[in-house]
Amino acid sequence: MNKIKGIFAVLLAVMIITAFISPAFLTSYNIENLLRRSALFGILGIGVSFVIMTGGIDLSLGSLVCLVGCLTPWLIIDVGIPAPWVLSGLLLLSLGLGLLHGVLVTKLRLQPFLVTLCGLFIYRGVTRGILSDQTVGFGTSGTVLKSLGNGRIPVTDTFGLPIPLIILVLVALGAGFLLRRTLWGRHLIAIGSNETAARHCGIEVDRVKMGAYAICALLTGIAGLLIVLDTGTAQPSNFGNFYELYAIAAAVLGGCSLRGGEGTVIGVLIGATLVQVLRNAIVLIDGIPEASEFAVIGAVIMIAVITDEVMRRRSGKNKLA
Amino acid sequence: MNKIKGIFAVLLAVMIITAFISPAFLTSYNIENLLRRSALFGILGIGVSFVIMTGGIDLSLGSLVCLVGCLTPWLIIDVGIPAPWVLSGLLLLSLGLGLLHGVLVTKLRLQPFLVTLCGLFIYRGVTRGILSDQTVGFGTSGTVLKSLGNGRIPVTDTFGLPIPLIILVLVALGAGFLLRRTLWGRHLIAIGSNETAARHCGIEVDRVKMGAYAICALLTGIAGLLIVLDTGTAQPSNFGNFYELYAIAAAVLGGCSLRGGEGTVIGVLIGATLVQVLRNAIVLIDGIPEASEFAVIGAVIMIAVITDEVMRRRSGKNKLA
Amino acid sequence: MNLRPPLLEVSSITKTFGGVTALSEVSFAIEPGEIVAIIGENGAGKSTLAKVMSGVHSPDSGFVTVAGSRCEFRNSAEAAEYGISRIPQELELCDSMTVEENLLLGREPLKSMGRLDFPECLKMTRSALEMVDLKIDPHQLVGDLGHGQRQLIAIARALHTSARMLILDEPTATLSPLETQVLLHRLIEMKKSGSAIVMITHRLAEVEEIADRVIVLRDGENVGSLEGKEIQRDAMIRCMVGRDLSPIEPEVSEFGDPRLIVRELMTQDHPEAVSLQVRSGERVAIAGLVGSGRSELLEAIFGLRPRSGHVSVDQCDLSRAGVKESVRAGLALIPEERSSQGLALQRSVSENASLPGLFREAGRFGTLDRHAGAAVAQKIVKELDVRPPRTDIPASDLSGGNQQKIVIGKWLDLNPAVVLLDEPTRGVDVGAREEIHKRIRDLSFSGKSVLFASSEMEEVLSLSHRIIVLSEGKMMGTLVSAETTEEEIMALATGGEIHE
Amino acid sequence: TVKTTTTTTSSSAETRVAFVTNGVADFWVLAGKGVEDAATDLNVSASFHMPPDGLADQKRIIEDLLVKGVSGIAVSPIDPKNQTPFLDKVSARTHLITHDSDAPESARLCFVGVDNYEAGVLCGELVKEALPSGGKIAIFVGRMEQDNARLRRQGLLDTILGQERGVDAYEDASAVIKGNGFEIVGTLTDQFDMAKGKANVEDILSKHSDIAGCVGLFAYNPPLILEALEQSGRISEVKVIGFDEDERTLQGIIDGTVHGTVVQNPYEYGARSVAILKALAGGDKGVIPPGGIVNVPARIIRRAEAEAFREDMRKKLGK
Ligand SMILES: Nc1ncnc2c1ncn2[C@@H]1O[C@H](COP(=O)(O)OP(=O)(O)OP(=O)(O)O)[C@@H](O)[C@H]1O
Ligand SMILES: Nc1ncnc2c1ncn2[C@@H]1O[C@H](COP(=O)(O)OP(=O)(O)OP(=O)(O)O)[C@@H](O)[C@H]1O
Ligand SMILES: [Mg+2]
Ligand SMILES: [Mg+2]
Repeated sequence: MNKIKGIFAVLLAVMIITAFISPAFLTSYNIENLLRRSALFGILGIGVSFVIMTGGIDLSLGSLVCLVGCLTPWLIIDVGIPAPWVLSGLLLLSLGLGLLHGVLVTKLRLQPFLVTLCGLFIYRGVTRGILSDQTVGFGTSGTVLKSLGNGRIPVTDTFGLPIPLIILVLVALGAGFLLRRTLWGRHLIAIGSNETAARHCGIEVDRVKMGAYAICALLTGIAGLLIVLDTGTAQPSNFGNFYELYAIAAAVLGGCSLRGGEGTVIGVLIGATLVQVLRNAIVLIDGIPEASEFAVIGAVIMIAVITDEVMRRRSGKNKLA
Repeated sequence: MNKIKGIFAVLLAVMIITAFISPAFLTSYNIENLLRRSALFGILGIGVSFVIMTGGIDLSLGSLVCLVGCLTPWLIIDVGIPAPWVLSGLLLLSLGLGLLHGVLVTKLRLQPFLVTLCGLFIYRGVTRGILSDQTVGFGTSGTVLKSLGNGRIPVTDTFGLPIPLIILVLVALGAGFLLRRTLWGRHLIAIGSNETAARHCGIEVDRVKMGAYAICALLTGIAGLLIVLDTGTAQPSNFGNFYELYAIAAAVLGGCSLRGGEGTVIGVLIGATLVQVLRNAIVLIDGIPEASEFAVIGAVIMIAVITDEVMRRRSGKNKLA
Repeated sequence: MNLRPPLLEVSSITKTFGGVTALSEVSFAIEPGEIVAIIGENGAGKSTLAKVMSGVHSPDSGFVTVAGSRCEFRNSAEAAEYGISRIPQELELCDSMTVEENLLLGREPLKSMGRLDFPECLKMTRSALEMVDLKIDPHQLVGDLGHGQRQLIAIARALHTSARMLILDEPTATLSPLETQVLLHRLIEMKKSGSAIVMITHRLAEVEEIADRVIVLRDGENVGSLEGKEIQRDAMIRCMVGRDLSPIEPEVSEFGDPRLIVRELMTQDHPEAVSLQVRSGERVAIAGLVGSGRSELLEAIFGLRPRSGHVSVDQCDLSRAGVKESVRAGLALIPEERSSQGLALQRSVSENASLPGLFREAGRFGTLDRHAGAAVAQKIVKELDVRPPRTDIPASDLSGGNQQKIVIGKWLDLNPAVVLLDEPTRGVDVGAREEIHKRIRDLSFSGKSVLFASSEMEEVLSLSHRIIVLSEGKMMGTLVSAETTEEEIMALATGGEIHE
Repeated sequence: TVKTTTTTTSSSAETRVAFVTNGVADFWVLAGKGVEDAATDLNVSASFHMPPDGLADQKRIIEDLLVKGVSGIAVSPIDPKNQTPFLDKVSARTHLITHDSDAPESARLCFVGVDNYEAGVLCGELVKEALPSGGKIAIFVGRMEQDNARLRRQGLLDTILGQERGVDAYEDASAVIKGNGFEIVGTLTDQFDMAKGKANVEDILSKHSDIAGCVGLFAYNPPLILEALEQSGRISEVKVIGFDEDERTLQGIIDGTVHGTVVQNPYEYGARSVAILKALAGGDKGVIPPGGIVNVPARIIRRAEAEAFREDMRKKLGK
């Protein structure tokens, strides 16, 4: 918990400042949008944090979002396979690819960075190849299905809970439970902390790691689905570009160390929200040139990280060696 | 050396196959092009491998290429500052930014991934902000200067050595010397191998690390310059996008472990060349759909990595724990 | 007495970590040509004192004086400039680098412009290796060496710096008598040439052999010092523990059926087949020199290394099993290197202690209680007298010996049928050592089988019924403990070399 | 310097309109200039947005604009067919018009711009003019899935191959297409990576020693083609035909190294969109022509028109 105070403080600060400058920020429509976007990236962040906690990394995430996101409308609309088959098929495919990453990392002992970098290239390349670089989308059909991505459960006249948020809550609760309250989760953290020691304790390191990669890919697949159901259309060459960086940034902002063994689900959610609130604020506040959007995001993340570090040092729990 | 046999074998295989299928591959014009491109990415790869060897990472590299690449023509053509000033100024700026990364990583003890991720956002954002997203270029002027990027030293009638290749050779020799023949290089590797041990042996860990980040940024700046002198134009929103991944891929293919403490310059060069030869081969060989380019690159890298691992296991020097 | 100030003097040093006082008002001085041993129970503050003297920690109060001038070291590099060099308790080596690079790290010979002088490097490496009698290729990677050889490299590095002041923190914990003798011999030579040496150890025999003076720490305080004739085992123990140790009760040994059976076991590095059995109630020791393959054998039995041959525990065939199956079949291995193999140092004591046994608390679908493992950890900490008795602090905050107790405790708590131990009392103080020995005996009394590797001859002889001697991975013979001597074991252990 | 990104020329705070592009490009910078000038002239507050990361980004920005409260939005849909439901939602909340690329099925009020297919046809005419006896040509483009790329290419292909496949056709980008004396040896994409874009040209030059023409469909492609050709010394052998008004392209036309270019009129897109949106906000539906298309034609720039065109453009950009 201590680890994410700084980020949380910065998130609050950004929200208060934006609300102060732009009255539109706190309208229910905007909050709904923000919740939906944060939910989508939150799912990605939680996924990748499983892998990061084992001391690995998953760079293939953006391309997997592309693969799932582009194939969904293509298979349903252009090829004409019934939606339930497509959805379950693609989620299974994601799971399978995640397992494959896991096998390559554990059995062949390849570096996770390399394995998933190849994934980054391959999944995007395959998607572009299959679709010959054409844009795909739902056109005007598939509204029932699409409500998974952009639907809402009305709460008041103007405000409704976006369905992705509900999915995120389920995912987050599941992830939290898995990490803190199961043998598997404890083993995962043990592996990230000291893999050799974990192996000496009879933990099936390879199995647990494969599980982490599989969960990451599955959640990525789910997020890819929801994102394309939300946007309604996808372009193979840039759908999901850089999402791995946003997801990893969310995870790391939320207290995951890339050396493994650390991280909390709630932290990842705060990290994901911070990035989305920032992007929203940049559009809402007049006078921030949009071209500098990235600069603002980068600078605020930097500030958040430094605040965090300073707070932690203050609290004196910081050690030297 | 043992570490890169597999990659080298795959590089040779790809070259032989391409030469066999496409007679254009071995024409002097094509070889010249390949050498020039490999040189540019080789410089980036060598740069980032310094940081990787300390156990860090630099994600800001593509954005720094963008910053330097876009500001060069802008300052020279649009603002009208004399070229020597611009070049030296921008290289100094790169060096400074590298030092800044180093300071944040060592003195504030922030995670390198986060620091340079912020760099990735900030440098691109700043470039886009300064140039208001407009393309910049040399137009038809600056030919003398541009020969640094696309010039050649004629050797035979049809073949000439590209100037970037000569710069690369100098950089590679310098890097090799620094890493293998000097105190500083040994200390760098020791830090990547076991930072605590290095610290307790009296090595000035912070200084050496800062040096590594500075060298990385400086070489990135040089590469950025050469690339824009070669292409002649640059667009802030996508110049250098993903170059960090290509550079890191080259370094890791070339035997750098992301845990630090390992790596050779020659390996990085082979890694960088492999990626460029592949991209060339995809265009030259008929029947590979261009849309699948990434898929082919990813797959060949994967094959290379696996070959490497298998070769190493065969040689029996592989450990379990 | 002359008026020259002592070489190094620490004056009323106090050092606390959070709430724990590691050192309180410790003072002592050391002269050139003197060997001072620092002894004390686990957690007494010995390593902390060594770290303060060498600039790793700065004291809360008090100061260090070198040759009369007061120093405030900010890091170990600054201490090194004053000629102070330390061998840490936990090895600090660069695994991806070669022996040569490790030996010279931080003091590489240079030509102009920061260039390395390679011929000189090689020369220095050779002479450093010679100091510890280690025959090894200077270009071998350190990560490929066994633990004992790595320890020797750390020692060689420190010895070769020809420091004015050498601090050794438990250098001999994993060395067999032969290597220990070489080391002690070197230390005496250095002393003669005017260096000051501080040696921290739990092996009191060594202290008797070389120390000119003994400083005893208890709970961070300097509780006494012994000199000359006073340096005797019993006196030291009394001073350290504050009481005499109770004598070991005599035992009746009756062995049952074999519980651990190993036949024709072969591994990658040592393709010599090993066969052995350990019966119910029996304790078997594995003895050998550094690098003789003891750890490798234990790891192979446990399923950590690829192997061929047959292993079974209580008729349960484990020949193809991995670690998990071994653990479930009742096998446990207490590893040699606690910082890398035994513990996740940044995790809490509780998480570490409960890890191997956590599966017992899991529900049907692997679910755990919020407090899962906490009770186990509490029990281990209490039973083994871990100090401080807290389970919420990171394992890295414990002293070396207390960490070792956690490693042992977490396995014994599983109540395994066959226990494999690799250097079980490494870095553990005499009191705790007796406690651990007692537990190992109790295990065998209750019908368990024990197989342990140790470099300490005393332990090998007193704790085992039988001794298997290894040399270069080959079984040289089996001795009955009651009828053999240290000399006989060493003769077998070096057998390979003598006949060469 | 020109401030093109979020141009807020505020005076009467009532009317706020927004202009959203389909990506980041110079082309749009000119449009932004038009937006800015029109906003000043008409006394409205207009903001200008270039979403850098494609579809999802465009959607996000439009949503945020709705939150902010604008009385009208002009957007260039990236994927008109599939974005139709979304555009319908937007037009339910504000006055929505499209520019540059149309979404005719949607509830948008009107479209400002030229058909990219028509522009492709013009480009095809330039190619036929430059290479009357046909030959091998290669096409270079940033991305193929953008509608403007597809339409331009299709218009070009239909014209030079003498076929009539029309606006809905899509011909495989990796295939070699022959006909009418021409051979299209490939359509190479670079994903906006300049180095890759130049490498593409170089690789085509090594592969085909007899290449007769290079066509660059996106603004930055002709300069990269020129760069590679000059370096290889084959600048005089290969005809270059371009799109848009990059400085280097115009200079090439003047120097004779580029045969000609097809320019649209982004400045007008911006200016007219703002004018229409203002009128709509004031309740004046009369600005919408019957058929709903406000035509801003593309035109061909050859050597004769190049100088004058460049002057005009510089003036608009305030250079
Ligand atoms: N980094 C640290 N943070 C917190 N507490 C520490 C730290 N290092 C040591 N301690 C505490 O200080 C006390 C002294 O530890 P020290 O390592 O000096 O003991 P030691 O005498 O070397 O014991 P051993 O024989 O077990 O090695 C112990 O109680 C230990 O828990
Ligand atoms: N991970 C490893 N990779 C390669 N070789 C190893 C490895 N571990 C040990 N060895 C080699 O195996 C031999 C036996 O080492 P082992 O650690 O089993 O010896 P040991 O008898 O336990 O001695 P000590 O622990 O004191 O070094 C040594 O020669 C060592 O070099
Ligand atoms: Mg100690
Ligand atoms: Mg051993």
